[in-house]
Amino acid sequence: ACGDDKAAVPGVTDTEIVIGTHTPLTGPAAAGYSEIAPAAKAYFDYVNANGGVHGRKITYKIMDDGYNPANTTQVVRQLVLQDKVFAILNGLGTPTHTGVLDFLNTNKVPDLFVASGSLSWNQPTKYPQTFGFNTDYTVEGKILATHVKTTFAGKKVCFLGQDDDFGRDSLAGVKKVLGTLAAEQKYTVTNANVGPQIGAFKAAGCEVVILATVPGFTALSIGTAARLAFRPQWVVSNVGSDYPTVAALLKEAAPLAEGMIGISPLPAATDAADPWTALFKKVHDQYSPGTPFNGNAIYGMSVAYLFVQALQAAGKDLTREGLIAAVEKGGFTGPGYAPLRYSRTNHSGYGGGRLTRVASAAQAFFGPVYETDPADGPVAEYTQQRPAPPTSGIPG
Amino acid sequence: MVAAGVVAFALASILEPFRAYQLATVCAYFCATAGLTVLTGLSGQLSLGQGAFMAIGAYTVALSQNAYGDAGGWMLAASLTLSVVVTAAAGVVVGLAGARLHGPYLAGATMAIAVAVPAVPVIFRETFNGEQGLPVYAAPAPVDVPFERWQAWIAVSGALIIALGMANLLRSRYGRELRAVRDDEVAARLAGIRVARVRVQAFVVSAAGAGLGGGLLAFLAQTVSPGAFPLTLSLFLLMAIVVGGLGSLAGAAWGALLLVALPDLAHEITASLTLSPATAQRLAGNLPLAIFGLVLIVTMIVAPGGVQGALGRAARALRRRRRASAPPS
Amino acid sequence: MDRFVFLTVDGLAHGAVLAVFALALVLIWRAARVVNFAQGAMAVATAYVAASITEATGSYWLGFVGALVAGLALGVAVERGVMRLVDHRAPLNPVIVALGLVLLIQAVLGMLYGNEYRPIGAPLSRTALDVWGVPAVSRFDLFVFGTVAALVGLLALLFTRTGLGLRMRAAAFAPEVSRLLGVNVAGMLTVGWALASAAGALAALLTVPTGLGLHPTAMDLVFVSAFTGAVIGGLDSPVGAVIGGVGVGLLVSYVTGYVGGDLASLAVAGLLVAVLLVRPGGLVATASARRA
Amino acid sequence: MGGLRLRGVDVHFGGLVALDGVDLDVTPGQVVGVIGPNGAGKTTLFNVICGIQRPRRGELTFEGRPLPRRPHGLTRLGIARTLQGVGLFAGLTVLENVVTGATADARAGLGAALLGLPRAGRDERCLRDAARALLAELGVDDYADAYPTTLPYAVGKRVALARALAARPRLLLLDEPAGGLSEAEVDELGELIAALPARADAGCAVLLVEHHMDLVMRVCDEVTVLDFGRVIAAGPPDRIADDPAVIEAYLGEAVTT
Amino acid sequence: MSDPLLKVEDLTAGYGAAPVLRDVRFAMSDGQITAVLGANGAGKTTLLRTLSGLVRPTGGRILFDGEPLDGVPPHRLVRRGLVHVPEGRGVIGELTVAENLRLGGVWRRDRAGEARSLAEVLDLFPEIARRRRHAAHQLSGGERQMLALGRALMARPRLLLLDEPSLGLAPRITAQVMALLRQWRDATGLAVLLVEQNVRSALSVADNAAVMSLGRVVVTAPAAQLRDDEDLRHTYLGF
Ligand SMILES: Nc1ncnc2c1ncn2[C@@H]1O[C@H](COP(=O)(O)OP(=O)(O)OP(=O)(O)O)[C@@H](O)[C@H]1O
Ligand SMILES: Nc1ncnc2c1ncn2[C@@H]1O[C@H](COP(=O)(O)OP(=O)(O)OP(=O)(O)O)[C@@H](O)[C@H]1O
Ligand SMILES: [Mg+2]
Ligand SMILES: [Mg+2]
Repeated sequence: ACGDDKAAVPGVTDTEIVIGTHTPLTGPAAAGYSEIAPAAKAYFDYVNANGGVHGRKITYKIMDDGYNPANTTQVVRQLVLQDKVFAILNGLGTPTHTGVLDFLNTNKVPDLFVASGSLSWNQPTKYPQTFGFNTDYTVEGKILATHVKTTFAGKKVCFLGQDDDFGRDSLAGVKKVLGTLAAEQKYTVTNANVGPQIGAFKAAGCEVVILATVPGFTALSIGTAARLAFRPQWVVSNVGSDYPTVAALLKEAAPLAEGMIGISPLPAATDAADPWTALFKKVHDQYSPGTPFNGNAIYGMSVAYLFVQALQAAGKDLTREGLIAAVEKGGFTGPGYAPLRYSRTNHSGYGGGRLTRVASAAQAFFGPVYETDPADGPVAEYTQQRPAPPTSGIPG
Repeated sequence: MVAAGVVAFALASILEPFRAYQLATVCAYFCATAGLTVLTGLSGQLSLGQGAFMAIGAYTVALSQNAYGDAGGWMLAASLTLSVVVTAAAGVVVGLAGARLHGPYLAGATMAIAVAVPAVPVIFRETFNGEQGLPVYAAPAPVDVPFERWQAWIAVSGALIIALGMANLLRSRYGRELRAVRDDEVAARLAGIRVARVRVQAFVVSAAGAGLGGGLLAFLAQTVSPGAFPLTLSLFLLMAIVVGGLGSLAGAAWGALLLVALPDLAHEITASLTLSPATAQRLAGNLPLAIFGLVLIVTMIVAPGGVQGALGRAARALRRRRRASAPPS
Repeated sequence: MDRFVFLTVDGLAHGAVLAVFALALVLIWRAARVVNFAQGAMAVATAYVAASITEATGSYWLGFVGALVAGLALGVAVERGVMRLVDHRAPLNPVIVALGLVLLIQAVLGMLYGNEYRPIGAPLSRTALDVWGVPAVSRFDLFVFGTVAALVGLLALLFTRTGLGLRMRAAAFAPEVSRLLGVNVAGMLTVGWALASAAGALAALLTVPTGLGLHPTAMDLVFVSAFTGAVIGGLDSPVGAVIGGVGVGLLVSYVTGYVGGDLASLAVAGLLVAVLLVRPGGLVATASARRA
Repeated sequence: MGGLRLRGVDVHFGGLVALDGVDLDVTPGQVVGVIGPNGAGKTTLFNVICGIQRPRRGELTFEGRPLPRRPHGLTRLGIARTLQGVGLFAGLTVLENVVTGATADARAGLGAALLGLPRAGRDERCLRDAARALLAELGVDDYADAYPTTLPYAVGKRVALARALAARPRLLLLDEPAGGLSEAEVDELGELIAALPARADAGCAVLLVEHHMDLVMRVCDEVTVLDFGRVIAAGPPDRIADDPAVIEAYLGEAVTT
Repeated sequence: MSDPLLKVEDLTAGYGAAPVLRDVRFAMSDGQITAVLGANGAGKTTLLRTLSGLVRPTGGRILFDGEPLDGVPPHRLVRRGLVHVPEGRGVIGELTVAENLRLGGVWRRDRAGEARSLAEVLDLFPEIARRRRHAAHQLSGGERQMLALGRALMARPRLLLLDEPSLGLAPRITAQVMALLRQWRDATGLAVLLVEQNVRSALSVADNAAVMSLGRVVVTAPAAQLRDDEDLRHTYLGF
């Protein structure tokens, strides 16, 4: 009977674990994001080459959904019903993944480490199979705002956010700390002109501008402001604060991003001295040569690393329930500065991050790691140190 | 058509769940392409806004199901009917505005609508929950089958109703009047046809089809969000009816089938290639799109009448050959 | 008041770019009676050519010229290699082929250059100069305005004063009769596509620096707005294209500035429908045809 | 008061006066011809009657009732018209073309059509039978299932006539029905038109615009001559043919019929 | 005797499988007006369309000025002086009257000659001259016919192919057009191939006539003979 049970677990055999993801490989949203899943796949290839997890190789099926929720519902059903994947890992995007939450949970498919900072993933009673990964946008907002409050006390603070849950959650976090702002603006991704918004900031005399933007709009905002001879202090949420990406978009105007403050829970791709970055770079160069090594690659590999940790923790007799239980047991540490908060009652991912600042064309972390909750809890320093990566590069 | 219906039901009953789900999706798209066939294929009004009507249908079903879905199993039918009614009403409005427009002007107007409609849920966030969209409540299947099979049955039924209605319509005087208006507006007027009314009616019928299609999609995906109804959806529906074969229901069916099967096939082809990681990353996603685009172009060049036109031609050729080889009677 | 001036100038600058693209659509409409849905994708392809040349040579203007030449060449290639093979008696077939081209071109660009945004420089400073004390118009904006004016002038000259323009229009309206009048219809179509494609390339060169950067889909939204503008103005009229394009630019700027960006697309749709309700052939419509 | 009655009809296109105070009567049972040089306003006159062109001024009645302001009301009022040229629907078969002419008679609504109710089917069959009979009457029933583009020109013209007659009009407007027909065919057409007022249970008056003088002379009871939008002569055909003003403006010296 | 201007040898052509023209044979020389007569559907229009290159012949030869016209596209034929005014006038409604006229000589290199032609045409058709600035679709049926003729004359043709020019023209104008053709012929040596249903007026102006039936030229004769010989007329023209 025991053998039968094992055979009944979808996507799992003695030698293989099949998992899948949905992500935009095409269309405007593919910029940057399309690199994440292949990076994770490269890490799995590395693990597979070193014997896999409990003797099982990981097969990672990447499905393009073009960031269209209708496609997401199709490809995820294909993965679950047709390809019989064991779990969905790191499905990307809030509107896209929201559409498959119910489906995955009614079918009891583990839905791990969703690639978005929405608060929706943390609903353990309603969606027991779903776990987040990113620091949620509200937490980020609170941390950034706290920094602004202490460092730029008395200055006029303004906010530009994307016109969706990203911008809204972030703004909520900011306002929890700062109260009313001098100006609030939003943009839609379908209109690549932020002139009116930035013009309003200038008119309002803003001195600090907090951005909840994707990288393209970070660069656009900074560029537009410069055109209007408007030079505020930029403070940018994680999604849009990767300096290499923003600098590449600004090109000659990259110096405009000097002094930009950002936040991240994960090490930087440019930080060659970081042992985790070094590990991931090694894996990347071997298994994904010719593709860029950047923040997205680090992100993808961190997700993959965490997934391997979870598999290890779930033990040799791998079941979906076992995996969920292992994740809920928590206690994972890895490349991230901030704590992962998985528990029975908390399915959110990273609980904080570390601030970055651009100086002399390089982005560097500064100050302590902060953590907080999306509610009214205080923003506190998180003092626990990251472990060094295992020498094998594989958790175990 | 009865045969097609029987085959569809049989398929829905024997296919594996995912294939059944795909069949259901084809049926949902068919409702929209059949409607568009009436509007663009028969009355000659080029609409780039069919996706917007699908969105309206889908949101109607979502709101109705979430509010009253647990009242009973019959509620689904009521919600779907409501989606038809609501989109038909929207069709009246758009039709009245578009009745005097021709060619690219109508295309432009409907395109603007297709772009604007998905913005509505974002503006009225309280009701529609912004771009995250709404879940769609669906009561469990009343019989013990995989839920996808149940969904397929419902979708096939919906498609059959649309197919029957449209076939009746095409055979009726409305079908004739639509074509007359398309061919020569002045002559149609002089023959006593109320051209404006006929054009509005075409919009209504077409919108109703799209509404049911959208409603079914909402029921299938169990979620609705504005991102699922982009302008490209409307463009794809237009491609479907032309590549399927403009002006016939069979063409609409082929088109709906292609919309689901072609991306799947293109993906399979790409997945079957073994590539270096760097090339794989470049081709991933892009290659299926390229294949899709190429298929469209080539089909239009070698089969200007679309799939249905090519099949008709092949059938005629076959019959001629058979007749030629048969002994004279 | 400052705000109004600022939004007006901002809207004008963006509207002018839309106008250039709308002009390209008008050009192809007048020359071939098709709305070229592939115009955006074709224009992006030429912009990639410009970026590659500029990267290789370091000269912006070489890339600029290269893109225009590539635009001409791509127009010829698309007309000769694809559109000519399409049965134009079914008016939707060219539309579908154009949509197929969009997918194909974007996919190929994605394969060649990746799906990342790449910045593309502007030839002139985009830093705003003061207008009535409000920093608004940049040198680049002035360059765009100048280009629009020149393009409108050239198109008007082409279509109203030259034999070539007359032959192009005749070939588009009545190919068979035109052949009987000594017009090389196939040649006219090629010329029309080439010119329109080059105008599209120009539009891309002016648009991309103001947006998120170069991306296979970078012109999709520009296409939608420019097509809307061209329809508002009347597809047959270069002047209409400018009015429509600038009108859309202004409206989006005002709505975004005063109400909120989320309402912009609704406002544009509203404007379009309102205009067409009153003038079904656009603002600058030609007299409606006698039909009996 | 029966028939068509126009009084003082004016039509202007910008500065161009297309019709200028035109009076015209068509009494039931009559064939009335309208002739005049090219651009005299004959087709415009038809357009005014049909509601395609709004007159600037003028009184227009049919059987005592004002003419409709929109063309689609025309057949209901009992007036049908053929277009200059052929003007058939290219995407409809000959039979369907003719059935379309009887649109005003169709009763079944959109709902009935969608549901395929018997009512709609009966309606259709009835109309088709009538159309077939008409085609037979005009001697072109062999072409019932053909598409218009494949028809010989003369057949096309007959089909167009059949489509107009399908509305069972009491007044038929014919715009250059003989254009492009050979002499023999014109003769046949003449017989057909002359017989229209006396058609069994569907007789109708005819208003005929034609440049074919033989035909006009043969079939018309009355002829009105337009020049530059004005009526320059009206009366029985033989008197018109001798009118010096008509010869000067229209017939020319070269033609002697 | 010099080469004939147009020589047609065993010409076969059609639209699909079945040929519409079968072994058509005839010739005409400069300054000649030849009427082509025949019942509806006899193939007259198809003959003109084949001569002007719109329809590809499937057999036989066409010699214009001694040179074969194999596969020469229509727009080049115009430059050689072979101008076809199609059935149904072919006026481009979306263009103005003036533009339509200009289009007739748009390929010409001599601007002065073009201007002269224009003046002549406007002189000939005052109805058209009055309406130069209007869109051509506003014209009445007959006005369009005049415009089409005038436009053809702008090309300084040597051989004019006219398909039913009298269609829709008032009798006086028809007579005028026929007289005009003679006048132009006399002045410029223009040759005309005239397809007509209006047999009487065609025969009144033509030098020769060819009668077509079922895709063949069944008889060619001097126009006067057809006009006067009752038997001949009865056999081939049915009156
Ligand atoms: N819609 C219009 N716009 C401008 N002018 C017009 C319009 N309709 C007709 N006209 C002009 O009005 C005059 C009368 O035209 P109409 O078509 O009635 O002439 P007609 O008598 O039918 O001539 P024909 O015998 O040549 O057909 C013409 O000069 C024509 O150009
Ligand atoms: N485009 C076409 N495709 C197929 N058949 C055609 C086409 N045009 C003409 N035909 C056929 O060719 C034959 C000859 O037609 P054509 O037009 O040459 O005759 P015609 O002598 O000019 O007649 P009419 O006096 O009516 O103008 C007819 O039987 C006609 O049906
Ligand atoms: Mg007329
Ligand atoms: Mg003919």
